[in-house]
Amino acid sequence: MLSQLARLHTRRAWIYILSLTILAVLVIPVLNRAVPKDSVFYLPDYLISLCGKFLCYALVALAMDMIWGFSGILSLGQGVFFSLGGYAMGMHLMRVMAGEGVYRSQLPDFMVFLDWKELPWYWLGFNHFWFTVLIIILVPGLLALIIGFFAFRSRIKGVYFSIITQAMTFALMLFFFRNETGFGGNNGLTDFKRILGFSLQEPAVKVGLYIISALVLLISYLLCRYITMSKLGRVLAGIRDAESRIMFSGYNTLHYKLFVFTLAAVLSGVAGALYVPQVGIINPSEMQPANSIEMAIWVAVGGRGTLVGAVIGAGLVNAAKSWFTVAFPNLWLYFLGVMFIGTTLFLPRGVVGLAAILAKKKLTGRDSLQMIDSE
Amino acid sequence: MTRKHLPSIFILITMSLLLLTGPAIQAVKAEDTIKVGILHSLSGTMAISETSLKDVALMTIEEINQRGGLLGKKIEPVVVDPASNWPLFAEKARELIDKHKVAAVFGCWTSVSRKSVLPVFEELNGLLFYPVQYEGEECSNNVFYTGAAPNQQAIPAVEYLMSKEGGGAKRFVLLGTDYVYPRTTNKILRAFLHAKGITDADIMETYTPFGHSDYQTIVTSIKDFSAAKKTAVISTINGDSNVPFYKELANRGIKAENIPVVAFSVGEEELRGIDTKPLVGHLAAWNYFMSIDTKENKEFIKKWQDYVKKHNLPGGDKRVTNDPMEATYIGINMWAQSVIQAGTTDVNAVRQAMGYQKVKAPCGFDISMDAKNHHLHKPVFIGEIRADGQFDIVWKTPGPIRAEAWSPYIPDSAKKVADWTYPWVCGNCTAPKYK
Amino acid sequence: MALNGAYGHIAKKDGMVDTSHRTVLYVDGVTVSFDGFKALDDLSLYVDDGNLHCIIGPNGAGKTTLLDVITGKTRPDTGSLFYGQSIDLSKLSESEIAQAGIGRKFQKPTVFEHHTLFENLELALKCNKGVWHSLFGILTPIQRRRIAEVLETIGLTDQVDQKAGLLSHGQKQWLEIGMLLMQDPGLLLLDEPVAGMTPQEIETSANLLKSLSGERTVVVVEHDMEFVRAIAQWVTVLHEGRVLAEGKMDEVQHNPKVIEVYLGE
Amino acid sequence: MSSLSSPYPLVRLLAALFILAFAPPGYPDEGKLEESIGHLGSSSRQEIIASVEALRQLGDHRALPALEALLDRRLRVTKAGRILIKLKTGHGMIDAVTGVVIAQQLDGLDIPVINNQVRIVLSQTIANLRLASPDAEVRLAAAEELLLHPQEEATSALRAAIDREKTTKVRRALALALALTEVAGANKERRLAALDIIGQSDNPNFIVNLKPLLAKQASGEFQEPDEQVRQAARSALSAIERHMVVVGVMQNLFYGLSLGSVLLLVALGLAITFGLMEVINMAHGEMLMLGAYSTYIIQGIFKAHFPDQFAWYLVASIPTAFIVSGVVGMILERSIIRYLYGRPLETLLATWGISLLLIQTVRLIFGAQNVEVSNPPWLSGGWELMPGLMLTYNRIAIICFGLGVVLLVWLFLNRSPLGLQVRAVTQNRAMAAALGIYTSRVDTWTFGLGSGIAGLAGVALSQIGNVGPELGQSYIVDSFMVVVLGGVGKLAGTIWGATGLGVINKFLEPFTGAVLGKIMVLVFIILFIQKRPQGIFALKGRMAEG
Repeated sequence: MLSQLARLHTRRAWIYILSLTILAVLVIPVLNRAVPKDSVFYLPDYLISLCGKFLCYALVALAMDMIWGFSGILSLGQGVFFSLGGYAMGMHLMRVMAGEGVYRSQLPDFMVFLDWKELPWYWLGFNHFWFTVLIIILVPGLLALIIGFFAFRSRIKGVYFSIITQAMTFALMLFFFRNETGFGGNNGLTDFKRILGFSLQEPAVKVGLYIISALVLLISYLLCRYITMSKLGRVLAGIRDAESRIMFSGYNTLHYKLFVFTLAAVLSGVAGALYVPQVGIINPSEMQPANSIEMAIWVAVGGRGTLVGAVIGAGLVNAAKSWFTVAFPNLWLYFLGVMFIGTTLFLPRGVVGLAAILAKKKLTGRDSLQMIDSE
Repeated sequence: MTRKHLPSIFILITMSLLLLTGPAIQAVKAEDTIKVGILHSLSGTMAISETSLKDVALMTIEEINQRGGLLGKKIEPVVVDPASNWPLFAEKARELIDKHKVAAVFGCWTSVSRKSVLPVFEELNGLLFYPVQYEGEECSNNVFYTGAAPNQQAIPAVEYLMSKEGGGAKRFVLLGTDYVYPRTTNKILRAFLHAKGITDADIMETYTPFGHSDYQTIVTSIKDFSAAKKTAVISTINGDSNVPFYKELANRGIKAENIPVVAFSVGEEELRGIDTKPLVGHLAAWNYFMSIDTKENKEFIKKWQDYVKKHNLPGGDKRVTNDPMEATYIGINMWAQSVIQAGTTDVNAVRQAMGYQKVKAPCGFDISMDAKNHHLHKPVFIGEIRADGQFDIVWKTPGPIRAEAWSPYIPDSAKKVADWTYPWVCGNCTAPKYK
Repeated sequence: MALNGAYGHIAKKDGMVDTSHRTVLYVDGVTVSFDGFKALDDLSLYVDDGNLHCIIGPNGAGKTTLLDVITGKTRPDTGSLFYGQSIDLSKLSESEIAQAGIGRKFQKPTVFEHHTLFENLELALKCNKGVWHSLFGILTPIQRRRIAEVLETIGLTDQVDQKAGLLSHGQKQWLEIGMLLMQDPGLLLLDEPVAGMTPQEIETSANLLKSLSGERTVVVVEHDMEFVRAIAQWVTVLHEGRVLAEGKMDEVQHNPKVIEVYLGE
Repeated sequence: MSSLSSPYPLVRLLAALFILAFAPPGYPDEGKLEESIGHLGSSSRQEIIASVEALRQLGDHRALPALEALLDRRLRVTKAGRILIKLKTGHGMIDAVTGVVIAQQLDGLDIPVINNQVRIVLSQTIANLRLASPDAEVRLAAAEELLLHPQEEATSALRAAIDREKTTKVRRALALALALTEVAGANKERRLAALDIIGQSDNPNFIVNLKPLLAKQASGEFQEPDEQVRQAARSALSAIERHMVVVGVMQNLFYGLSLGSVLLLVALGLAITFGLMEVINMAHGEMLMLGAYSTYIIQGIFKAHFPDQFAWYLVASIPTAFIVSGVVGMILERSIIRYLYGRPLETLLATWGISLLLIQTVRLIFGAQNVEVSNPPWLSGGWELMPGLMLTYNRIAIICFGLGVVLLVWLFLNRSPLGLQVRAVTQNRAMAAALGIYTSRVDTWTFGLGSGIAGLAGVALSQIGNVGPELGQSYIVDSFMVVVLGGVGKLAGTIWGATGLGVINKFLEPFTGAVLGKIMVLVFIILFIQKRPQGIFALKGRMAEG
């Protein structure tokens, strides 16, 4: 098993991955926790939260790259899976603080002022962490399985699939917006207090969540890397490039597409679950079709079908957004817009592709996914 | 093999460096100003309402700076754009307090944005001035609410509609956009109407999704509902949906004399986007109208118009003032007074000084801050829409009334006390707490 | 099928098709219509086991549609399709038909351009095509040898690590045939396998196809009469979705109806 | 109709002045008239109401101009309490009592503030007085006003008016108004006759007058003791209710069609840029927005330069919007989109960027707030097809406009040489190029056409909704749904898709509410596409391969 794992990257690449991991899970927390506040090297708390958020976005981007970059299926529903994972986590956080809301009721606050007398059945069980983890994985996965089954079985692909998933996104957003649905309506779930007994306001807990996000991202990356390096990865790329040839070679593409769609949904759900305790709110606007489109853009900016590109893209776009919205509040949309147009026109392979060009390396070798690794 | 990885690794490292050092460099800059944060959406769906608040906040700060600033320092506004994205509100709030070390933040419009930033302000002990009418049911030590609570807007309006003068309505349509402000307000109103002897059969409650633009069916059902008794519509429709609603109403020939509509989210700014001639007589309840005829208001309007002209803001001489703008203006001035009184921008000191602070507001009254529940005492005005997009004030309270942060009409909330003064020090408890 | 069973296991029980009646493919009364236009009109056709069977016909005769119907891409409105005695093709999906042993080459060469030749052949390899197997399966030495063998057959051994996208048109055609061979099919359907090839390439292709027949059944849809004459053992002429004539090349060539359709216009 | 929206305000004013000038001399209550008019400027609304009521009692037409002025906010009060009327045109004023024209500019005039309560009494009084107008239209409007607020005091005036009335339409309205006042009266004969008239009217507005007759008291007794009257009321009520079922279906159909035509208009441009050219045009919504802003600009130009022709600004904005959006679309095509043909999913990203740029540009120029685009007078109001079924003019206009645009697009694509080239290029680019068609030029024109049509849709949207920078965002999902549902590349499919969605949505809404209705429609679309992945009008065979 370990030898298989080792084969995913060259030794050099492993060293880089390792050092980046150390930077992320060791150096950054130390700079925040151990360095005195007036030092130049001190990292303020808000940056930890920000980085944690970016890591969650990077995880979604990774999922998006699996489904879009590798398999050529542009799903505009990743935001939904992300939110579902987030809602599951949010429901757990609401349940564990029962009795501490403003009304001191066992019910979440919004239920109290909507005059609900008892917890709806679909809220049961969320006081257990293990149950929540199960739901975080199962619900996005099952939804993807069902939607995917119907869509792929009817041979819906390309633009049609994008639009069907967009319709799903929009419908679910409206559904969650309703107050009667029982997920807090427009406000969603917010004002969380504790996770697994730790106060969410505690800086140390934030660092902990950040480190967990980084590790989950690392593991997910390796998982995706393993998949793309296996024959399954080549079948997926085959589906992207010449689906009929794959079918006439005897592969049931339905199963393959379902696998990758479900995997991407689960990864997105996990990202959402990690995101919620760090940003402190989950509400239906996360399901806006625009958000899902943006996720595709992160991947495009970073470079499709490279995994690393997805992570870089998510970081880059969000960092830019974060910075521009303060530095140029009136003009930041221009920067963002130009960035998207520029990437599609001049960097069809994203930043990673640009880096490769800058390094004056001819891109040959097994696949674009090997761009970083081998030639 | 080694150099082949360089490009991507390089980018990763540059990125993290940028992230790490960028803010650090800025933080080193010497502090010779008092920074305040302006946290209003300048893009996205809420930009339509919030942009004016950013402008008026900048105007007020400029005015204070021209008078010489505070404590010998100039105020430096830090404007950020949370882009109508609620988690981004929380992120920006954290950044404003943690990185920019702002003394106070003026911002938010929607309830969800306020809910999103609230934990941040409580965690980092920041100060938020929230300038918009809202549903109540909240009271934080770190927030000063300068907009209206439901008892300062919704209940007087309904009382007026039920009075002989207001048309003596016997049936009510509670029409709103499906989110927390309309839901809570309508819940309070329903309880209030029950108390006034109106049964559920005479109350119709309908909600539409955000951005709803097709009101044909709803207007028909309002019309049918109104067939039995004198009916009034209480609209908590939010933002953009007001225009299609009013247009449908006007084109169907429903006039204010027959079915008056009183709105809590429609002011001068919103009416700018509507042809108001067919809407004459429909109502709005606010704590301020641009048409209020006082010296202070004339000055305020003049300042605003000069500011718009000077900075060449879009809209030009068509720009109007409205209630949340006045609330923003009051909020900043009150904060400035408190800073002077406290002699520092320290949050705890300023918070203490804020209680009982008084400002002569454009609406013509002395508006004061309630030290106990952090809400303003405000007068209530009811205006009828005129053909020119302004309001005729047809009713007003004799003086400012106190806000009820916790509505007495909701059983769970009636027990609550909001009192941030010693010995209570608690915004939502039933027995004193000490801190 | 010397290597069958040795280098991979087959989805169906034995993967052998029952050709006890010497006919490998039955097409019976098949009709396909698109918006009222009948692409295939009550078409019946039988392919004998081990034959090299050519199907010719003018544009729009329904050749490609026929292949679509056989491989499950298009469902017939009426009629029945049997592979051997027992496999009802109209009930199977594309991938099941492929697994049952029917391989198809498209008119336009369809290979995985972002994959190397090796990977292309690996993907086509006859083995368990399930998701889990793809995820965890590793090539056995026998399977590697089989890939090398096929590369040898199609004459592309030198380019084994090159991306398929960089191949010439003719090489892509061969690669695609190679991929079919990897599937080890009982019935090969080739849609215009020599379109766009140079004369030398055509000759090589003809030899390749001839060497395949006997062991496998090969159906070739073609325009190029020279090529057909060179390889065909049996010829079917399609016209407007029906069989116009059938027989040996010589017979067909002198059939007055065929002459009229081909030359009369 | 009130004086605010009446189409002939000037005529009416002249008529009123005419009456004023030629009123028979020697009214007995001359002093009372003056006094009551004098109180119209009171600062107390109760006093205003009292004096309006007094004027109604007097029934003197000479009070009309002052009353109308009060309603229109044209009444002015001098410091001395003199009542003046500001004329509708120009700056002139006349004295409300004497009718003397006042030339000089007066400062410090007060405007009496009225509210809805005053407005009701005012409208009734004005209607009462107008019953005597020589103009049949004015009389009809007055009778309809009285229908809205029946008042017993008007009974005698109504009877007199009916006796005088020659026009059948007005007579009918007057009879109905009289019936409404008599239902509550004491005369049983008259009450029964009145109920009959009400029942025949089919007008759901009168349910309010019938319900009390059938209501029971707390003791279980009927409020109305007379069984015969109750019987008549019951049959009148059921007649109206029967009629309302018909009205209900008809109005849902109309609402559905009008929603469908809005969807059709917004989707039509996309059916070209996305359907024919396969550009996933996320900036489509912004083309709608540009069209709406063009309308706003044209409106401004008309207001400033051609105030007399203001009613026609909308007509002028149709070509403008088409050109503005079309040109912007062509520029985008030339500069960005043409590099992305054949990569539909990448066009999604680039056009998303374009849409951000366009939104922010408009926001910086016009501000983030909505701008006002008013309905021209000929689009305000509605047409009462039958009692209770009001078809608003703007919706009717949009349905017609939608049909017109579809027809033009169809003619263009199928009957014009350029349309032929467009179809050729979209079907087989290489072949078209080989035939000597400048495919890139055709692409530009096609994209321009699609954007231009979106601009036209923007004109329509400006008439029913708000005009702001984010206008397009709310329609983008809907328009994609319509195009996909109908079948990409099929104009007829788009038409069916849009109308179908509109009608389904509107028939669902009364049962499910707006939110659930919309969700159900989306679910329906998802299920439908499962069944027919290529939309209603599927392409089959070779064409579908692509």
